[in-house]
Amino acid sequence: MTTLTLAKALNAGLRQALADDPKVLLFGEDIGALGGVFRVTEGLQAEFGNNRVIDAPLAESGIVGTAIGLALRGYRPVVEIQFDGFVFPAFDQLVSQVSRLRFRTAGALSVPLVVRIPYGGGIGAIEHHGESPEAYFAHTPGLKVVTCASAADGYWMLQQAISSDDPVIFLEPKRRYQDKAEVDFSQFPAPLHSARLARPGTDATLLAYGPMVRTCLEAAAVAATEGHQLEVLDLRTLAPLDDAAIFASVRRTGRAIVVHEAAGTLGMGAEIAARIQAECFYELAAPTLRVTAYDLPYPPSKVEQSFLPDLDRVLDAVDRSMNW
Amino acid sequence: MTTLTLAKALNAGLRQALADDPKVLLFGEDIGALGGVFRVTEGLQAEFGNNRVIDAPLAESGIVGTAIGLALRGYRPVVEIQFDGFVFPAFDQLVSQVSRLRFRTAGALSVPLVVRIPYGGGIGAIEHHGESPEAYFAHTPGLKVVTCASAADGYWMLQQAISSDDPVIFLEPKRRYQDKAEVDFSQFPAPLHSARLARPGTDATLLAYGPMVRTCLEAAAVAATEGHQLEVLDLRTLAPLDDAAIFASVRRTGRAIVVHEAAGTLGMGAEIAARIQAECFYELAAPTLRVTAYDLPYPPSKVEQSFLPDLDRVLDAVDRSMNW
Amino acid sequence: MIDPVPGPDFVQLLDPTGSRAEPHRFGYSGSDAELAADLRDMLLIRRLDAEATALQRKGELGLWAPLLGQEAAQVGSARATRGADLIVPSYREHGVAWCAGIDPLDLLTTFRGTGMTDWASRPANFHPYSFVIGTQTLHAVGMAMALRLDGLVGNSDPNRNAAAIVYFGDGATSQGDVNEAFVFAASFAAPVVFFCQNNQYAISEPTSVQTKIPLYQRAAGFGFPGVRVDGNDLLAVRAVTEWAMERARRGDGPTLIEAYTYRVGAHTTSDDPTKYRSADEEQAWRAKDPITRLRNYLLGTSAIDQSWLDSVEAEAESLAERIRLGCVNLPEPKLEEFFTQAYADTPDALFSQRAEHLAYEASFEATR
Amino acid sequence: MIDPVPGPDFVQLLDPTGSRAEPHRFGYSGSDAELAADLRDMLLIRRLDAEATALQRKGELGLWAPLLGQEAAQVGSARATRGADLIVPSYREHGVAWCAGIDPLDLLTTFRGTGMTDWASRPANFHPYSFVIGTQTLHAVGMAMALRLDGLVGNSDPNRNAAAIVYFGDGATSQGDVNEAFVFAASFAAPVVFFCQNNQYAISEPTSVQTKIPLYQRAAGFGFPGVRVDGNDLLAVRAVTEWAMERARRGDGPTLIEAYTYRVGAHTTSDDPTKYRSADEEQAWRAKDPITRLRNYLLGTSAIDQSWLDSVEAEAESLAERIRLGCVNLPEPKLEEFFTQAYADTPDALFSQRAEHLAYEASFEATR
Ligand SMILES: Cc1ncc(C[n+]2csc(CCOP(=O)(O)OP(=O)(O)O)c2C)c(N)n1
Ligand SMILES: Cc1ncc(C[n+]2csc(CCOP(=O)(O)OP(=O)(O)O)c2C)c(N)n1
Ligand SMILES: [Mg+2]
Ligand SMILES: [Mg+2]
Repeated sequence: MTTLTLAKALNAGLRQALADDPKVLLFGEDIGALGGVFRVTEGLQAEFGNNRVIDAPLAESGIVGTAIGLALRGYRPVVEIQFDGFVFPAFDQLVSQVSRLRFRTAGALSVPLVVRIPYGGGIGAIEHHGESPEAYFAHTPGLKVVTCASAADGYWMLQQAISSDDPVIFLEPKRRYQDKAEVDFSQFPAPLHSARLARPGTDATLLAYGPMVRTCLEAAAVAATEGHQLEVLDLRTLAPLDDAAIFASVRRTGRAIVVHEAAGTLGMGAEIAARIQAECFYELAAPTLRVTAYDLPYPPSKVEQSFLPDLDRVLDAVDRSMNW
Repeated sequence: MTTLTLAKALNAGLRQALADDPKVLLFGEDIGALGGVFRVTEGLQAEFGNNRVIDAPLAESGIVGTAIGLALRGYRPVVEIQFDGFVFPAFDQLVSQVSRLRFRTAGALSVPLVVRIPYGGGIGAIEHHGESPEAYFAHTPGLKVVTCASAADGYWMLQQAISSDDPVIFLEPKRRYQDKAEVDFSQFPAPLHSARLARPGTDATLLAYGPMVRTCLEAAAVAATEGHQLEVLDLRTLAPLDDAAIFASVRRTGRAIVVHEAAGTLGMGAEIAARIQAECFYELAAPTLRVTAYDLPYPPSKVEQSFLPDLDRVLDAVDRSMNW
Repeated sequence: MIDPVPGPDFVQLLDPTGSRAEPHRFGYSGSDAELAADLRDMLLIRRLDAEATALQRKGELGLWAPLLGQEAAQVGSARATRGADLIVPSYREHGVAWCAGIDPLDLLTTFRGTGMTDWASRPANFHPYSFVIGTQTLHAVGMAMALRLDGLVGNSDPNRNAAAIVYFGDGATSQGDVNEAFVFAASFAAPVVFFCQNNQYAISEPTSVQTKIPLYQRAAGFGFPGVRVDGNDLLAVRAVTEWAMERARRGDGPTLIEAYTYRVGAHTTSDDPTKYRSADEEQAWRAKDPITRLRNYLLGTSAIDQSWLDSVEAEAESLAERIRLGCVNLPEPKLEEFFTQAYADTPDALFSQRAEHLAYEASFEATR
Repeated sequence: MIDPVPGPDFVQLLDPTGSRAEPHRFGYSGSDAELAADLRDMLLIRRLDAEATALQRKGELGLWAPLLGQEAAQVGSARATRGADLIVPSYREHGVAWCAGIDPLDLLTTFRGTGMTDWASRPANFHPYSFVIGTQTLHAVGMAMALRLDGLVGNSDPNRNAAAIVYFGDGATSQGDVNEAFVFAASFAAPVVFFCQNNQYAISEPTSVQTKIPLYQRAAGFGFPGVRVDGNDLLAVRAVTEWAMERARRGDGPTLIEAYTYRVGAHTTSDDPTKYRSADEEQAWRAKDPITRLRNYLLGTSAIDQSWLDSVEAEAESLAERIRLGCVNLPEPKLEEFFTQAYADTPDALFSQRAEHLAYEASFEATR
C-alpha cells in the first residue's frame, strides 16, 4: 500500500507495463526528456531508452497512424495526446482505421493501441485545454473507452488497457492528477470494463466518471448531512457501459442523476438516460436527470466554474429528483 | 410545381443560391467538370464559372480550413464532402474551428459555411461509403445540423442553410437521391429548424430523418392496414432539435420510436429518448424505443439490409411499444 | 501537361516502341527470362482486371476500380520486393496483390460486398486495402519503424533486412496524412518506399489541381530523394524500385517514387471519364501501353515468341473463367457473423444485439 | 544543430555585433529612422512580454507564452505588412499584434481567462490567435484566396493589392494542415506568406525531431520559394518579408520564410526548459540578441543616442504600468453572457439553458 497522486500512479502503471512487456512503447509529443507536460511519463525515457519512449513529431494523425503500423507489427503502443482538444487531428485515424482494422480483416489483424488523453476542465486553462471528448469515441463502434477517477484505478486500469487486444481510449481526468490516494500494488484489480460502487446509498444514484466522481462523492457527503443517502457509481468504462451495474443501482434507488463535464446534448448522459428508461421503465420514481456542461463551446476560464457541474448543481438536481 | 429527384432539387437549390448571391461559392472534389460523383453540382461550373464552382485538391481538412478563410472574408462557401466516410479528416477544422470562431471572438466573426455530406447506407457500396456521422456533429456546440428527406426540402433547406450565418452541416440521404417528388418553387418554406409532420397518427410516433423518413412512411402505411395509426415526424433539424414538435407528438400518442441508420449507442435516438423521458415522464405508455444500426462498424454490403433498420424492424418495434 | 522527357529527371529504360534506351544511372540488369515472367504477370493481371470489370457490368460486383494501363507500375514495383518486405496498397493495386500471391477471388469479396478485405487472414505481407485516401501511408511508416526496432534494417547480411512499400495516387499527395507520413519517415529514417502512381487523375481532377510541379520533387523538401520514373516502363519501374527498396533495407531511409502513368479506364465502374477528358488524350496514352512495349522488346530479343504468347493467353482464359465462376459462388455472409468481429473481447451488449437480431430473424421466418 | 552561415542560403544583413553585412540579393533600403522606430517597437514589446510573464507569476494570468528573443522576427515581418494586408497569428505573436495596433490588454484577456480573443471585435487586420497547432495556416490561405477572388492581387496599381501573412512554428510544420495549406496555396497561387519562426523548439522537442533538413527547403517541393533568414536580424527579416509580401500581392503566389531564431524563455510559463536544454545553449543564443544587435548598429550610425534610449525606457515603463493596472481591472465576465455568443441565431434550447442557469444562480443567492 502506497499513497500516490493520480499522475504518479499512472507513471508507475506505465513503468510496470514497460517492464513487463518489451513490446510496450510510449509514443507522443514531449514525453521523453520533458516527461510529458503533466509529467506522467517522467523518468521513463531515461529508464527504458528512446526506443521505448519516443518523442514524436508534432502531428497527432501521424502519431496515431504510425502507431497503428507499430501495433500491426506486434508492438503495443501507448500514445499520449497532449491535451483533449488536440485529439481531433487524429480523429480520422481513430474512427476510420483504429476502430475498424479488426472488423475489416474479419479478426485477422489486431490494433492493441492505447490512446491516453488528459481530459476535462476546471484547471484555469486556455481554449482547447478543457475538453471532454468521450462521447465522440463512445459512439464509435470498435473502440473501447475507459476513464479512471483515482490513483488505484489509474495504476491498474492503464495496465489493463495496455494488455487489452482492443484499442482503448484512456481518459485521464487532468484536474485530478494531483489527487492522492492509496494504491495497493498486490491487490487483484476489478475487470477493466466494470463500474465501481464508490459509495452505497438508497435514495438516488449519482452516475459519474473521471473528474466528476470526486464531485459526486463530495455531494453525497453533504447530502448525507441533510439526510439523503446517495449512491455514487463510478462508471469507469464508457464503452462498453456496465449496464448491469447501472440498472441494479437505479432499480435499488429509483432515481438516477448522470453527471459529466461534456455538453449535455448527446453526452454520455443521453445514452445512459435512454437505457435506463428502456430497462427500468416501471421502476423509476423520477426521470433520469442530467447535470452537465451547457451546450456551448468551452468558455474562458473565469467562468468555467459555473459552466461545469459542481457540488451544488449536483445537489440541486438531487432535490429536483427527490421532489419529482 | 415541378417533379424533381432529390439530386436535381438540390442542384436547383444550389443554382438558385449561386444566382441570388455572388458571394456563394461551391468548393469540393470533382464538383466542376464532373458535377460531383452524385451529379448534384452538374452544370453549375459551366454556368457560373470556375471562380464560383471550384475543384479543390484532395484534402478535406484543407477544403474546410480554406473555406473558413473564404467565409471570414465575406464569402458563403458551400463545401461538398464526397462521401460521409471522408468527413473525418476535416473533423478538427469542423469541431475546433468552424464551430467556435464566432464564440472565440464574442460574435465578431461569422463562418457562414455549409458542409454538404451525402450520407447513409443501403446503396451496396464499399466501406466508408455508407456512414451516418450526424451524432458527432450534433454533439458539437456551435454547429447546426439538418437533413432533408424529400426533393422539396432539398431545394428549400439547402438555400436556407446557405443563407444562415451559422455553419450548417447539411446531410443528404444518398440512397434517396433518385426519389422524385413535387417541388413548389413559389411556396414559402417552413423555417429551417423545424420538424415536419409527415403523416399524422394517434397510436405511436415514429421519429425519423433523412433516409429513414420514407421507410417510416412505408411502415405507417402498412401499419394502417393492420389498424394502427402511426404518426411520422420528419425531424429535419438535428441540432437544434425541434423539441416542441417532438414533445407535442409524443404527448398525443404516448409512444415514441426513434429510427436511424447510425449506431444506437449515442446516436440521435439516445438524446431524443433522454429528452422525452425527462419532459413527458408521466405521459408515456411505453419507453421510447430505438430502431437503429447495431453497434458495429458498417458491414459489407451483402448484409447491410439486415444491418440497417427497415420497414419490418420498425413495425416490430411498434408492436413492442404497443404491447408494453 | 507536357510530357516529361527521358533524362536525369525521368527514368525511362524502354521506350514506347520497345527499344532499350541509353544507359542511365538506373540500369536494369535482370535477364530477359525474368522480364518474360513479368510480362506474363501483366497479361494475366490485365485479363483479371477486364474480367472484374465485366463482372461489375453484369451486376455481380458492386464496384470495380480498374488498373488498366498501370500494369507495369504495379508489377515492376511489386517484383522489386521480396519475402520479408511489407506491401501496403491503396485500393487499385490488384496487380500488386497478384504478385504478392493474393487470390483474386479474395479481392473480389471486397467489391462484391461479401466480405471486406478477406485476404488479410491468409499469410502474405500484403496489407488490407485502404479506402480513405492516404491513411495507409502512415500505417506503412509505422510498420517500417517496427522493422527498424526489430533490427531488420541495416544488417551486414543484406538478406536479414526488410523494408515496406506503400502505394498511393497523385491525388493522395494533397492529404495531410501523406505529408505527415513523409515527416515521420524522415524523422525516424524509416525503411519505406513511397510509391506514388501518378495516373494523371484523381477521379476527374487532373494532377495539376494537386500540384504545379512534378510530384517526385515533394520528397526533397522533406529530406529524402524523389525519383520520377516512366510508369509504363516495367524495366525502369523495377530498377528504380529495387534501388529504393535496397536503400531502405540498408538503413538509408525513405524514397519517393513517382511512377508517371495513366489510368486508361474509368476511375471506377461508377465513373464516366468522358465528362472530364478527351478521347484524343486517352488515345495518346494507349500508344504508350506498358504491355505492348515489353512484348515488342521481348519478341525482338526472341525471349518470347507467338507460342509463348498463346500459352499465356490460354492461361489468362482459364484464370478469367476461374474468376467468373468463383465470383458468383463466393459465400454469402450472414449479419450474425459480424457481431464478434469488431473486438477481440466482444462486449456483452453485442452478444445481446446478436441475440435480438437472431430472434427477430427467427420470428420473421415464423410469421411471414 | 550546426549554425547556418550567412550566404545564399541564410539571409543576414546585420551580424550579431551590429555591423551591416556584405550586400546580399535581399537588401534592406529603409532609413535608419525607420529602423529606430522598429527598435522602439522591439524594446516596448520586450517590456510588455516581461510584464505579462511577471503578471503570470503573480497569479494574475493563467498562462503566458513569452516571445523573448523573437522580437526581430515579429517586428521585422509585421512592419513588412501594410493597411489592407491580412495577418494571421499563431499564439505567440504578441509582437506582431503590437505592430498591428492591438491593445496588449486585449491579448491579456485570453491569458487571464476573462475573454477569448477579444481584439477580433475591433477593426484591425489581425486574426484571432489559434491554439490548435497549424489550423490557422489553412484559414490564411482561404483568406488569401478571397483576396484574389476580390481582385486585390496583381493589379497594375500596386496600392490596390494585398496579401496575407500567417505565422507558425517549427513544430507546426509537421502537421498535416500546414502541408495542406502549402498544397492549396500553390494550387490557387494564393497571395500568402508562410512565416515560420523556427525558434529551435516545439516545447521540449528540438527541431531535429520534426525535420532533418532546413525547414525553408520544404517549400520547393510544393512549388514555391522558401527562404531562410536570420530571425534575430530585423533588417534581414524585414527585407525578405517585404519581398515576399510584394511577390504575393503582385500575383506570384506563396513564399515560405523560415526565420531562424531562438525561444530564449520557456515555452509558456508552465514550462521548465532546464529539463531539455542546457544553460550553455541558452547563453550562446543570448549573445545573438536581436535588440542588442540593432541598438549597437543604430548607436554606431548615431541614429539614436542614450537619451533616445532613456525616453523609450520611460515609455516602456509607463506601458508596463498600464498593463499591470489594466490587467487586474479587466472586466470579469459572467457565464450568462456566453449563451448568445455561439450562434448568430441562438437556438431556443440555449435561451432555456440560460434561464435555468440564471434561476439556479438566483436560488443559490437566495438560500445561502
Ligand atoms: C479522404 C477521402 N476523400 C475522398 C475520397 C473519394 N475518392 C476516392 S478515390 C479518389 C481519387 C483518388 O485519386 P488518386 O489519389 O490519384 O488515386 P487513383 O484513384 O487515381 O488511383 C477520391 C477523391 C476518399 N476515398 N477518401
Ligand atoms: C494540434 C496540437 N497539438 C499539440 C498542441 C500542444 N502544443 C502547444 S504549443 C506546442 C509546440 C509548438 O511548437 P512550435 O510550432 O515550434 O511553436 P512555438 O511554440 O515554438 O512557437 C504544442 C505541442 C497543440 N496546441 N495543438
Ligand atoms: Mg490518380
Ligand atoms: Mg518552435
